[in-house]
Amino acid sequence: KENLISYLLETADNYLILGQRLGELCGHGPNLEPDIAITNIALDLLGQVRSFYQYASQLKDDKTTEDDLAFLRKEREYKNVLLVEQPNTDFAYIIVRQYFFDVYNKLFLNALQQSADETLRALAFKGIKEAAYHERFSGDWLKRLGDGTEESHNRVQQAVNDLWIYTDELFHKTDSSRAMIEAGIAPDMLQLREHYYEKVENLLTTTTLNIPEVEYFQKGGKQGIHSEHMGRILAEMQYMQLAYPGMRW
Amino acid sequence: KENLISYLLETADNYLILGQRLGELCGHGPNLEPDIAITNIALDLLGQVRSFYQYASQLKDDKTTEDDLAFLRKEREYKNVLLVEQPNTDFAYIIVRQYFFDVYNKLFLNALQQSADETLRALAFKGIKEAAYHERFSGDWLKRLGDGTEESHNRVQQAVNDLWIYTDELFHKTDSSRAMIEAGIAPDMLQLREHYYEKVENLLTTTTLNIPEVEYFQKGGKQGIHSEHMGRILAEMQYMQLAYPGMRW
Amino acid sequence: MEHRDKHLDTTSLEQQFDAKIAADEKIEPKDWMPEKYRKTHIRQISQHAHSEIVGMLPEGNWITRAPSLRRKVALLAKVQDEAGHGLYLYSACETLGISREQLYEDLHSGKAKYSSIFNYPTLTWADIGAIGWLVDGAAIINQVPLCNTSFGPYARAMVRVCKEESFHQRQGYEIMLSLCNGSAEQKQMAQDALNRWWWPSLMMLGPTDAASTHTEQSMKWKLKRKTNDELRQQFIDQTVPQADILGLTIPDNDLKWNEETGHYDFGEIDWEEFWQVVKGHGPMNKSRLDARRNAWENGAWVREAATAYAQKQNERKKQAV
Amino acid sequence: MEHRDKHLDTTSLEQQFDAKIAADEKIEPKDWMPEKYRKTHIRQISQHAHSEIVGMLPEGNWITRAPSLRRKVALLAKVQDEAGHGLYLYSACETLGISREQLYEDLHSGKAKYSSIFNYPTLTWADIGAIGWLVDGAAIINQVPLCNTSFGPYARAMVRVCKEESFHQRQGYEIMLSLCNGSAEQKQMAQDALNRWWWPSLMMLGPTDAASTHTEQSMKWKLKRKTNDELRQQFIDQTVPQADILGLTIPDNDLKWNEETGHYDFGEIDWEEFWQVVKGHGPMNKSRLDARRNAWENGAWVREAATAYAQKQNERKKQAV
Repeated sequence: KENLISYLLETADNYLILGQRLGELCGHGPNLEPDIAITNIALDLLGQVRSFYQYASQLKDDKTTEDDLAFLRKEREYKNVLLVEQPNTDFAYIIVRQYFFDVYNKLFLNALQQSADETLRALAFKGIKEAAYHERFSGDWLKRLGDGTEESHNRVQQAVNDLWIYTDELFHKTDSSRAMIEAGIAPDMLQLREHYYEKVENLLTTTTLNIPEVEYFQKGGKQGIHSEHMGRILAEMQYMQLAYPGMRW
Repeated sequence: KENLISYLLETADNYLILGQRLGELCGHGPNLEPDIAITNIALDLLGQVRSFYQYASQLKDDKTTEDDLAFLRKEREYKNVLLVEQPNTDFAYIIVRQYFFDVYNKLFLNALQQSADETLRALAFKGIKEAAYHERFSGDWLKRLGDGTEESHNRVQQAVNDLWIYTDELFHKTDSSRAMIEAGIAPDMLQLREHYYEKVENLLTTTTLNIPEVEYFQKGGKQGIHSEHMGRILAEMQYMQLAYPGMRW
Repeated sequence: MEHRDKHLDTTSLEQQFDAKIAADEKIEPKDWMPEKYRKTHIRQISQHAHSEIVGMLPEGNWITRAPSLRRKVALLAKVQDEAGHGLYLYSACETLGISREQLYEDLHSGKAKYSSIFNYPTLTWADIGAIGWLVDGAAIINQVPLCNTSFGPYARAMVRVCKEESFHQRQGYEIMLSLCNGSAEQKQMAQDALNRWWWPSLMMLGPTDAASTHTEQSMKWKLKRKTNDELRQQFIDQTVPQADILGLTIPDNDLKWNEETGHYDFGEIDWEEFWQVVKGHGPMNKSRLDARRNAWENGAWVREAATAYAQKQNERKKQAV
Repeated sequence: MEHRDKHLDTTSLEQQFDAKIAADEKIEPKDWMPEKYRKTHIRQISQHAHSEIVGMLPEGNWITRAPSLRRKVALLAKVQDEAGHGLYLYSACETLGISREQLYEDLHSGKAKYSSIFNYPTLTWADIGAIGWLVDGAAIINQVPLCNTSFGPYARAMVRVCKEESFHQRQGYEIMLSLCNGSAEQKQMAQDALNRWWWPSLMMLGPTDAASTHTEQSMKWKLKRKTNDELRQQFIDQTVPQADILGLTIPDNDLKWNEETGHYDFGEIDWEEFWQVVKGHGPMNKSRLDARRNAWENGAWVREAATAYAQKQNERKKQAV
């Protein structure tokens, strides 16, 4: 049970922090249509967050609420990967970060439909259609930027180069995920790693982007060792819950 | 006594928020020398903050500490003027914001040396030399930027135009300051307003900068009605005290 | 002769047009319309669209700090709805022969206006409640009559907008209710928000009838069905009892029920402040326009990339044929 | 003959130079020095200067979030001291005939190195304590011998640096002490920081003697007086008892007191990680260099303005004469 809770958090923290990052953008998009679409993705992700945290707090059975899990942990207790906390440097970074995550997320939710855990199967079933839509959105934009103007090509190549080092961590196993894989509850994502890179590299190549050559991938998020961005994300996100403890909103 | 406490906070909050803004810059200056000088100013201001808050908490006589005053008030309770919370848009903004404040601060501390309150006289005496140094630093840079290159001239003019509307609030009276003026504790800054603008306009003119024509000045900070920047300043500044309540550091 | 014919022609077109409006039929983009009708509609619809887009900013300011997941999701969805409203309204405006780029340019240059209420900052979470309750409340009162306005695309857009706005208003009121049923600190936060948003909300319903231009013409075209003062009274009459339920005090010492008129009497509005904000001197005018301009300018390369890509795709298709 | 004289000349200069060093006299910028000496010193002093400047970033990350006013002031002052150290060291380096611009360029291009320890992120407030205690502690051990190094300007800069560094180290230790005397959560925060900074601090003292280049030459020039492994042992011997006082556990299962040697034995260092970070693959390498490059590039117009202004002032003075 401890492992399942930990696994749920590890999964949902990605959605939370990416949703928070996308939430920063609302009202500041390059045009109304992508602004609306990105907000949609944020909404889907935060919807998933709530379901996962609710399930976790149900398992905890100790009055912990979804909001306690979202807002009242310390930085070292968040288990999201480094990828999702990277900043909204420009639209190219936003799209590349999203695409790198979406391809993973679709593979993940697809595999999670085979989980031995009924609740997780239901969450996966609900999420898979959304994830497919997200991947289509970010993939389409990646193509537009890669094969658009020289400027957009250069910017998106820069984003790909900078964010590539955060992709491998998506597939790292933690003690909890290992236990969940053994129990048939979690899919073994390492087996889908090759498929992931094939898919991503395929899109990059067809859109004339280079695949970065990387000797060393970054990791640490799943162990709660985040980038220095994370503290600022949390300071803002947690502000109300910290400043007004124990209140209902 | 309530009025004195309120007046102390109103004064020190300016130092606190400006010091916080300057603290954001440490390590990111255009060169080592101004980086060091700006940090010096931040240190002086925060030193003043501590003295003022310590005096206020002594008066309060209820276990309130300087840190409670600095970190544990709600946004609406901070009384700093809007000028000091304006962002570090670029070096021109930083210098203009500083100069607009420094000229005021020097006039203020100079006049405060006549206060009927002994502690305030001592604080004014300590602060006046620092304030003179600050004004020299920001004034010198204002000249360099105004009479430097075309780019620096344009940037600093832009900063002057945008920040000018926040200068008048420095001279606004609050209920507390009015009471303190009557008691001979606070100087009547309104009487120094003309002198302030003469001095500032004189420097702007000699450095070939235009004096903005403004119909309407912004106000609200002294009533706790801040800009939308303030919430983010506080979320970051208060984070540790909120996340770990009641601890010693 | 020709000249005379043309004059006759215009006159008859104008008569048909007036008759259509009188018969409550819709004017559609392809229909003939007087130039003044077109211009007035471009001005009003674009102003309305801009208000939706600029209106995303004060509320968007709290998305990252919403105090619970449920509220965060609701706020994101609400701000997204406003983007959607902007989209319908810009589309409606474009049918009058003006491009979205031109509309944005007029917003960014300060030529076009947007609702002044969005030039106030959102300082606390309670402001999100107060905006939903009061600002959306006043907006609905302004907008419901527009569901029957004469210009078809505008009327249809307003039907969708109004439906969502009432949902937003209920949501805002519900935030206020939670605060007022919460701790003393929360209730005080709600009261403070009411204090700051009350008068600007009254001003949202426009200058007094005496100071208002365009009213007669707008009445005829069903761009207006009641005067500003009537709408304001309606808003006050509807809102005061809601404040009572919350246990909040409306910041107006002159406010009291008038048995004779069956309405609330209320105090003098500070029109000086109103005009200052309209003229661009509100606390957030510059900040709002900067935010819009930055979003647009920083997005230029993205839009260019999308256009370039679409062109390339078209050419490829042609070559493939 | 001429050729031969020159050769003799260099030889005799070199002999004089060696004699000076052997006699513990200082080499000054105007003195003759072998090209290799100059190059080695430029490399080491600039690397040291860069470390001070880049080292401002991880600690600077907590200035806005320091948990008390007292700590905020102390941290600001500390980071400012590092800027000051950078300044002395760049000046010392400049006496060897290289400009500050060139030194920055080498940093920004990745050609020059800085201490790898600063490529780790500061995640909690305890990291500020741990950096002061461990990182400054290790730095002092590296640096104290340099107060007597052969190159005058470097030696004199180091005297000032070392004095301030010991103050910083005490301050860092005092932060750890407060945390360890505080709540369980605070103590855990301190332990976590120790866990993360311990091994990188050991690596700060350089590769093992076996893997280390330059050592012999550096010994001669008094750029080094002990080997890396000796310094590391000294650091460990000094730090373990301090951890004991704090009640913290050093994250090394193999660590234990060896009665025979009178030193602590310790576990294997992960040199693979060390070299990855040196090669630029640490968690913060890119972020640190980006921050420095951005500060420099965004400041270009400021520096240009200052230069232009100074020129104008000079011309005015000339004209006035």
